[in-house]
Amino acid sequence: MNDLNFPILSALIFLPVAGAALLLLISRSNESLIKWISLIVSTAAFIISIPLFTEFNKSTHLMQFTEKHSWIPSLNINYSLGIDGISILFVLLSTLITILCVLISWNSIKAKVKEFYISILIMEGAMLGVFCALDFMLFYLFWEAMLIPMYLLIGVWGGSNRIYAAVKFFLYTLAGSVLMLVGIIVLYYQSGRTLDILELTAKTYPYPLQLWLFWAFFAAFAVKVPMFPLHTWLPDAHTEAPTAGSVILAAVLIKMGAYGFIRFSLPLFPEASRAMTPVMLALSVIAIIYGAVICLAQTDLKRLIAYSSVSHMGFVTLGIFALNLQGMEGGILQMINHGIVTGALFLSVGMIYDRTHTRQISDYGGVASVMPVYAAMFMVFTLASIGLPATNGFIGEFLIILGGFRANQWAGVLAATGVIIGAGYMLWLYQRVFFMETKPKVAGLADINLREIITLLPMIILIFWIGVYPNVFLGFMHESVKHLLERVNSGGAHEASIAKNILEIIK
Amino acid sequence: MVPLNWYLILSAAVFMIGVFGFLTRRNIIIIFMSVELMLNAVNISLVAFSHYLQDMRGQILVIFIITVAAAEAAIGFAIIIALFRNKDTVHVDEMDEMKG
Amino acid sequence: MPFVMPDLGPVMPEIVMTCLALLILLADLVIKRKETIAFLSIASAAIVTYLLAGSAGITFKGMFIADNYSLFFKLIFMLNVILTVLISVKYIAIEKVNFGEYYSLILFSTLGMMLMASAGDLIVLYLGLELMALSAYVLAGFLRHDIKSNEAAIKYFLLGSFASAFLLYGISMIYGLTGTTDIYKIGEEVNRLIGESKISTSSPIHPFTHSPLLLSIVMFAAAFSFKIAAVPFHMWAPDVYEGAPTSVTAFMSVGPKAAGFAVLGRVFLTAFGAARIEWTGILIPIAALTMAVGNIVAISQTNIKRMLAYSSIAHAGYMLLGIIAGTSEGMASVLNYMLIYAFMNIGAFAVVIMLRSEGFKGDNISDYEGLAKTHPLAAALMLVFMFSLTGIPPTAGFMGKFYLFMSAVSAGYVWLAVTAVIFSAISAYFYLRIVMYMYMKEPKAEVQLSASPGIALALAITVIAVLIIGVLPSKVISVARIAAAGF
Amino acid sequence: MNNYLLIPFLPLAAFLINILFGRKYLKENSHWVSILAVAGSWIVTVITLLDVLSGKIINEDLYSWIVSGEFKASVGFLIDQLTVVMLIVVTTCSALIHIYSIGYMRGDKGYYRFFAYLSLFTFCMLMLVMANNFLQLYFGWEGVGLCSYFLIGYYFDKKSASDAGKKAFIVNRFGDFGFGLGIIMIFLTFGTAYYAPVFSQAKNFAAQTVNFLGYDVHLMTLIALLLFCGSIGKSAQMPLHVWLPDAMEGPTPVSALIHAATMVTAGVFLVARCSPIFSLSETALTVVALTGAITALFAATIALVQKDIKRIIAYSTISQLGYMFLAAGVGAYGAGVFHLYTHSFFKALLFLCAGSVMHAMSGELDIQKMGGLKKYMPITYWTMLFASLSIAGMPGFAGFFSKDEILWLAYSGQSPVGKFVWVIGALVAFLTAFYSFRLIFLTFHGKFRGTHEQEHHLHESPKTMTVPLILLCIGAVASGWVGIPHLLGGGAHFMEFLKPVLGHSEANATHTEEWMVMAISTIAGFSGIGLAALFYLVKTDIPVRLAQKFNTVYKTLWNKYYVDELYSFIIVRPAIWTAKNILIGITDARIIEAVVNGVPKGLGEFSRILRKVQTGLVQRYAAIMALGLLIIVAYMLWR
Repeated sequence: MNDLNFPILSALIFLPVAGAALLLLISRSNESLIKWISLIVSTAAFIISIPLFTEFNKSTHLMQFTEKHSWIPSLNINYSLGIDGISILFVLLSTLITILCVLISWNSIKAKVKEFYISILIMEGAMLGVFCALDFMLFYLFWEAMLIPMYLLIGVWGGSNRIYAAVKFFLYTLAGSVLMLVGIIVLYYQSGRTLDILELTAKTYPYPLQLWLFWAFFAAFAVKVPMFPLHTWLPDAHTEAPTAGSVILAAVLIKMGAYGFIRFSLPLFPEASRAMTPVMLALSVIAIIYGAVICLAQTDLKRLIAYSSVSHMGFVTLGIFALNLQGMEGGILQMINHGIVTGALFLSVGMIYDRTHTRQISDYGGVASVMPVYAAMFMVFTLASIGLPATNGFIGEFLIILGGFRANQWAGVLAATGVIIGAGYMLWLYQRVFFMETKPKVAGLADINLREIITLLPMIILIFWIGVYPNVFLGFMHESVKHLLERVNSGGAHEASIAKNILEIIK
Repeated sequence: MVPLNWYLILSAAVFMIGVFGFLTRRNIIIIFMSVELMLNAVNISLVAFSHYLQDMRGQILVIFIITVAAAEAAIGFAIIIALFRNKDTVHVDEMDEMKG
Repeated sequence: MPFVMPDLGPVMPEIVMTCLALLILLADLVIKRKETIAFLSIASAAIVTYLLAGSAGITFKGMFIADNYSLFFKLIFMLNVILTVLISVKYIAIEKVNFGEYYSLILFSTLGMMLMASAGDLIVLYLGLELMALSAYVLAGFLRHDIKSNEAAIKYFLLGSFASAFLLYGISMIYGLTGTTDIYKIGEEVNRLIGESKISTSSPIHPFTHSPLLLSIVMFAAAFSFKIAAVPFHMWAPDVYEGAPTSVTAFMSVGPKAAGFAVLGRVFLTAFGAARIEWTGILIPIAALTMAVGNIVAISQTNIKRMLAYSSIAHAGYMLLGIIAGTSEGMASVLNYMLIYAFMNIGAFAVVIMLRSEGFKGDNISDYEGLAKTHPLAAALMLVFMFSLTGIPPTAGFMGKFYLFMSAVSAGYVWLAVTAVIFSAISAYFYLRIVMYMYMKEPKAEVQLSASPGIALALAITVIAVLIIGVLPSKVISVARIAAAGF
Repeated sequence: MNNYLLIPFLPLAAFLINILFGRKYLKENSHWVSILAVAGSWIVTVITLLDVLSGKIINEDLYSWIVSGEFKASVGFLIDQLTVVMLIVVTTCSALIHIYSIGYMRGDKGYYRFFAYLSLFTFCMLMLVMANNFLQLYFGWEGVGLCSYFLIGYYFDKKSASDAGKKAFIVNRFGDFGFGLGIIMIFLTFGTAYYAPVFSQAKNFAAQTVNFLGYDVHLMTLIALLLFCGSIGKSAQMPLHVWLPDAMEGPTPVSALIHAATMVTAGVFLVARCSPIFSLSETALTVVALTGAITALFAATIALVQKDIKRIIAYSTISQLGYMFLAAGVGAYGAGVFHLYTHSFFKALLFLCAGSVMHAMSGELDIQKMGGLKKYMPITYWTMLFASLSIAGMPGFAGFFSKDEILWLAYSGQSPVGKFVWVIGALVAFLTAFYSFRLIFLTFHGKFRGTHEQEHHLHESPKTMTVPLILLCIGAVASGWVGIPHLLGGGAHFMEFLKPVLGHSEANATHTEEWMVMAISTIAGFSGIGLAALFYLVKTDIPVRLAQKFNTVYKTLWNKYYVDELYSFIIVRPAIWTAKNILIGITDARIIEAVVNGVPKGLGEFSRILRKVQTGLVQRYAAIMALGLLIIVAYMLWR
């Protein structure tokens, strides 16, 4: 079903890749042309993605804007794209974030400019591919392909400890994903040689197999999220990456893990998911509290935000594995929220880092006196991060806690404590950076310029838009989430219910 | 008639002597001779099989083996000479330029 | 018995190859420009490739089989020749061994490989193998004045002969057991022998009643493992790869390995097809060990040729998965991977060769520091090859591995596939280190690249192939499936 | 046209205009925007009051806010008697304090920011009181908390101010934690978060128990107590009262508006609003009553010895809030709201007077350095005196009626702890009178104890400040007259007005007793004032001697019972310690990272060991090959 008569998703995925190819041909000395092309390409991709938002049919759970072409016919692997209410928001988020990443890097990336923008654009293509793919092979292709540009982004343009962080990021995530690869292959044979996600998710698999595969997929997704014991790559990667890298990581990349749980783990292995819910809830709650408490002792700005991501993503996985409507919708919305808010926080930190070249919180103080506009914007992000009502963070966290509480009271209650600690570390951070006496390193800094304001403005608009009128966004997901939950909560019992119906008819 | 097994045992024994020689001698030329010994052990068994099976293939193979062994010797000595020119030794245990 | 002229059609490429190789040897006496010789050898390969197309058939009473399977391998060999010659032209000049024999030796070695791929009889197999090996020994020691090259040649030579002796011992055993050297007839015999003694197909045969068969299987496994550099018969590979001229290393890392897999597939799946349970019992531990040793030891290497040697050992381990699967699907995945491996590995060696310039060895990993700054294009190419060797999409290496693991899983070897993916994740550690040196470190010394049109062409071919197969593998996979359809 | 929408959205518009254009364009004129907006709100409020008086109750949704499955929350408005009382309090105080701020804040570099925040606060507070569902209530609740955070930390370059703001927010979060769970429990119980269905159905669940975290608890008690957690935080009751005294770091108009008149009373409003739920749980009511009573006493005792003028008033606020909860806890919601209403006037007035004093004293806060200010600032003196008389419960003043109502209903009501809290209430009335007049006497009477320079500067505040003082003073004196009890010949109109929402608590005692209760509280007030006069006007050495004699008591009171220190010791420091030493130091670094870094490290180490096998010796290689072969053969033979 594609009402647009135009392969919009393919265009979306390959436009940035084509842009990257175009950049290859441009002389590396012509930096401003490279930047402008990247900006134009990323903006064009965003514009192309707007019809998705406007033309999307909210009344169905079916995949929309689908495209299907034979890819590897001998293995029955297809080039198949489509989005539903779960993925559409991520597509839009990715296209938006990329523009901001191009903008934020305008002056701060000085070396290997060409390679940088090529990496960013390829990254965008791969991210969009992950969210649009309807064939497991295609999904995996994009999923892994993302590692290359990200590895380079961290390792080439990152901070002082960048190499360690880059290698750690790469190996951690690769080690997780390769197990999923075997899982995918096993699934391929179990399902009678297909990798079409829709077909795969319509079949039932024996429970022991579900369990094995659940954990194989867990390895890939949990590392990406990252869930509790697998989170240690994240602080290093986020901290060392250049601003654009941190933003992409925080805003989109780590969402893919949670997206994977929703798109694959739950519908493919409904029984295993249900059985593993206690474990997943426990890990989520640990992540929430653990990440939040650890933030209290951070001395590095980016590291603190990175650990806060662990906590916030704990909310997301909690919502997902609450396995009820509020939790799931809250989880999905919170992924978007976290993308916006943490992305914005990293963007903001990048802006001040460009001025002071320090990430140590103790070097800051009194920034609000010298940079009032910046301080105000950062305050909005801080508030969204701690989930103040009327910001997007509240909607997500409230629905998640509601859903989590329904699923398991302890999970809901403990998760709610994360909100308290969250306010603690974020406000403390804000105080140390923006309030109190102006520190020498900060004195005389220029307030953010128009380019930077434009970079942050979309985030502020989104924060309040989602916060005040979230139904626009929640509306996208109702049908898809409902359908998914039917699958998860009835999976396995499905045959039984059919048999029961037949019996009733006979009677 | 000598039973087949005797040939085979002889063949195996000669082969093992060849292997043992290969593993223990220092001089490359002697090591190479050990290889020849191993090849000849195979030849013995091939000829024995050929005779036992009343089939020509075994003997054909033996001829080929002998031929190839000759070629191998030519190339082997060429390499040994090249090495000797550079290193002034034919002792195999002195060749550990590359390891690890 | 009247002499019947055998059908020479199927064997025509090999005959032409022989003639051309000899011709080039002669031409070397009159032509002084070695580039011309190089061009001639590429032309020969092209001619042979052209002839390959119409050469299907079985001749010499089944001793020579030109089927799709051998055809696929021969295409890999031709590709190997062309790419090797392209990257050699400037390199052997720099190494001051610019002799015409170099090219004819490559062609002779390739001829041996072709014979191996087409061998329908163990005698042909042995002859092909020796022809390939003897030429390769010489090539490995081609840098006559370089002690490392001498050492490489002597090690390769001694261990190669040692392994050949085992092969021969195995041949003699199976000959004695079955009374034939024809691979397909051996297969029938073995099937009959095992069928007589076996209750069910899945239970292993009794070891003592079939000791000659088992012994020959073991011997074959050892000899072929030597050729493909599988643990524990891999010990020669690192030293020889390091010592041999880099172009020859590139050649050896693909050609003999491919030929080894060609005969391994043919012999094990045909001749010992009935004894699958027996030889999988040998090959599974070998495969696991090969992946382990190759990937783990590669981590601590400082010489890039040596690292690539261990990497090539590891790749042999992955490819064994396809053989172990024992299905035509498995064979197809091996063929597919072999082709992909040829592209990515020679591509990597092409970059390595470029770093070798007058008075600069350029084979230490630390020489790659900051390459992205001084030579961004070369670094980018190396990046593609490294990611492909790691198996990261969208490069061909990923598709190859994916297909391999798929075949292993389909044959039920899930745990082997899991082992393989874990080791392939570990392999990222050392491949990425090259990328890291190139992109994330500052250049220490000015590195001169010795680029030439030949290398440029070779790199273009390999990188395009790696990327195209990475994105659109469909064609290659279906061709590989056709080639492996006989198993 | 829904006029009432203007009430909250005018201040919101003012906020947006000020925050966007204030810094560059409006600057010193920022107050006009805010004042016009709040004045507009006040006018609409008065119109709405008339509507409500004529019986028109509004309850409608503006739009649906969050919809997820069966969960639905809207932005919607409920305007009934309770709301309108709160509206009057909020808009009136807000308007007067806005005007006062023109003079008080003049010349401050963040002038626009201050008014922007005040407007935002007014908006949030109005959204809070006008909500028709719990989620919007929560929105307003958090919103006012945020504004409180902004305004407490208004002088953000001062560490103490930013500390105080942060503390206020975080301590409130602890309360909101319970409040949020309460809302979730309400939704899970009733399937909706709207007031109307929840309150009408609450009775159906009166006897239900529910499993909460493994314990079977009475459902209504659980919900009521969870909601009350929020009240405790917002209204600074024990044990979450610690933020309010520190909140005095904010500018004084803020203390008056947020931390006296409006925001802190939101907790009382919540309990009153949820009275249908609270009434179903005797346990919850008892907890509310005791919390209120204990807090009232506790804060009053601390206020006895403090020296900081604003802190004394802050503790007095906590104490008075305790009074309101005491009232709610004995079921006298109406009395509680009545006290809320009168308190907002006299307490705002007290703060504004304190601000006026500080203005004159160039920011001095220590009442021991004041004295004799009466002659310099007569308006401030007289208004503050009236406010103090009101808070001390002197007959005729507003405070008298509301306080008396509370004590009477506590004494006569059904509550099992009624008599007990009545005794405390009476005691607190005495203490209140004492510390209020201690403040008056030390500040305005006697000789000036400050520096010479300060004395030179002493002056009465400008008109923009004194006019609101006078207006508030009228409220402080007369606002109680709408609720004169029947006993004194009044009509108790206030309680009658709120009856439809809050119900009515029956007094089951005689008129004699009512007279007696009234007499006792009046006597308590008088004696408090008398004692203060004795201590601080006549025999000024007594307080010092007492402090020396009961040093421990004095120290404990002076240090506010060491609650701050206790929290720092049991919550803040352990959390940071755990983060540093256990989470970062052990779990992350020694366990997870040890594995993560250990695996590659181990592999590298293993790699170096394995390399040694590759000796470079051909015969070793051959031996390994042969050995491998042997092992394979052995394996084949004996597998």
